[in-house]
Amino acid sequence: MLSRSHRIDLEMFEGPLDLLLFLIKRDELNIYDIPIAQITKDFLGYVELAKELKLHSAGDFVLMAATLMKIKARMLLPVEAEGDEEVEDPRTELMNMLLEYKRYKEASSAFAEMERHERPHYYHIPVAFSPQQEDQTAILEDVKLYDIMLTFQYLLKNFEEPVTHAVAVEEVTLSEQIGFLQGLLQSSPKLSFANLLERFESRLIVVVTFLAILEMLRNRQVKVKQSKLFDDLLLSRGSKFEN
Amino acid sequence: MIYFYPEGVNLKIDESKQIVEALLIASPEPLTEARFKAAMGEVKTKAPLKEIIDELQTEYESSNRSFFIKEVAGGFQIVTKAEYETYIKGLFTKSGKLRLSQAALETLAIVSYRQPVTRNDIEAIRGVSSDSSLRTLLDRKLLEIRGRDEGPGRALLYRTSSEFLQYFGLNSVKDLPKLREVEDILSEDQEELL
Amino acid sequence: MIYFYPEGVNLKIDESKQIVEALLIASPEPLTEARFKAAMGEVKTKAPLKEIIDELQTEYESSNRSFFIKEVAGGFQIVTKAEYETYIKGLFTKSGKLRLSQAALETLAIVSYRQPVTRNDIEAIRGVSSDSSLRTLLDRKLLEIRGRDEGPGRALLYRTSSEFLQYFGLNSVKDLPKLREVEDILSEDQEELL
Repeated sequence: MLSRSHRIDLEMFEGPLDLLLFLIKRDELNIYDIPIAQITKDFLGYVELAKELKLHSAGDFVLMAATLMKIKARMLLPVEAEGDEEVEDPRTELMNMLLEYKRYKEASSAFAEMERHERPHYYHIPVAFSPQQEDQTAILEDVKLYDIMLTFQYLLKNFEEPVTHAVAVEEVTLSEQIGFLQGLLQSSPKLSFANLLERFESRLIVVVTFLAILEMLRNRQVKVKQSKLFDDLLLSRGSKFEN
Repeated sequence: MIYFYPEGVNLKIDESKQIVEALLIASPEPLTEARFKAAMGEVKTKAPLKEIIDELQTEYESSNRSFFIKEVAGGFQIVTKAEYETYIKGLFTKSGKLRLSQAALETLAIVSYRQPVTRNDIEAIRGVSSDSSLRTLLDRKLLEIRGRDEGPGRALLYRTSSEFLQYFGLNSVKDLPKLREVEDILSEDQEELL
Repeated sequence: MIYFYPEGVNLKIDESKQIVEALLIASPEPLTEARFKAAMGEVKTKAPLKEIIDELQTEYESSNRSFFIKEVAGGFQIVTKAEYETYIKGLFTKSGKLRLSQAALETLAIVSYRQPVTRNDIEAIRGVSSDSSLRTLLDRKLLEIRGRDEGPGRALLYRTSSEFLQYFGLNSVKDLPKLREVEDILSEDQEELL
């Protein structure tokens, strides 16, 4: 488990990429050659924390954890060298994401610097800049499409029947996914996590499945085994597995 | 002209004069004496506010500035001299920038999302008469009248103009942000994945 | 210093200088050269706008005004000098000049270099949901919605506004600090490792 100081850290990170960049820097890792197993292990600890802290971005951390697991699993597969074709390192995409994010993170500190520089200056805004106001109500400075949206939304809320909110269709729930995993474990005693993830197209299902596993781990419905470096997660029935 | 003050006093007056000026320039509303005092906090002015203002006033006059400090009911504010009004009006009428009252904005929002609509439709949602906002929006060419309602009254139908689309960089009315998208951005407690 | 101009010319320059100053004082946003011209209409300036502005600038400096003319967002606007911040702050409530969060700054950085972008583009780079920073930035008018993506989803497109330029004191997006190339970051990383 992670210490208290880690807790404080986590809220400072802007998301999973930010956290990964931190881990890479802290452990002086080579971004060209990220030791996926090691970083995944560290990362998972933070994911647990993100959930505990009910961080807004917990879902994004879970998704990244799933991505790391996928990379890890793919690195295990024997490389089938077909002719002269270069086989891409499964980590390349992650590396590119990290570098791309880093560019903008760096730029954002330049923005913070510009902000700091401009803060003390106040623009002159004339007290009554419009010669004759058309009526007594305030004149909006500069109308944007966003203002029109906001206004319409406001009007609907106030002058009409309450709008029925279009709730996003729930594709799958946590308990459904727990049931699904239980079903799979009934029929086969061992499940590969990487294979499991390959089945799912939707980001939401991946996330929910991952959470289901964590939930089942906590209730000891599953056991998760990992034989050290570069290993896939293997799920099997836990001591409290319900038939 | 050069005045000889005991050094300390001179500095103080000068400093507070500049602060008073900065406050006047930065404030979007007239400043009362109380608000000057509150903002200046520690700075003790050696002269009463009115004197400082007068001094600024004299400087503006002698250096031929086109603005002065006006005392209004609520306090002091910087305003332009009357002779420049014609140009300033030109700034607002010829600017191409959109400036609408809340009433006009509401009317525009309803027409954008519900077009074509009649005046009655608009007033039913807003709950108040919308004649003058409709007129403003027609004047500014943001709205146009297109045909009549099928209903018994054969009321005029309003819709947004092509200038409206152009101003907001839209290809067609269909490109307006959908209400669902608005809710996405606006929902405070976004649906958590957990 | 006194310059000797033929009388007519001198008057003309002086007059247009005063008009330019009045327009600056009356405008709630940066004034572009085009807007100056439109507002001034018939008045022919004998000197280019930039020269007139420079002349005003010199006058403000020599008479120790607490403001100056800033070239920003493609235009000119009057701003207070930095040293009066402490006092001016007192005029505004806390919400007046809230600093942007790291999340908002990252989102802004992505939009400003990549614009126009969709919300998905932003989230793909940040790796984290960016709803609430988008909302903050729209509320503060630093971003605006501009049309829709051509792609199948027809997602809303975001871009930076002229308030964005003002906020960061930029004249145009071209003045943004250059985004570092991935290769530079990589080679620096490798050096650090050695």
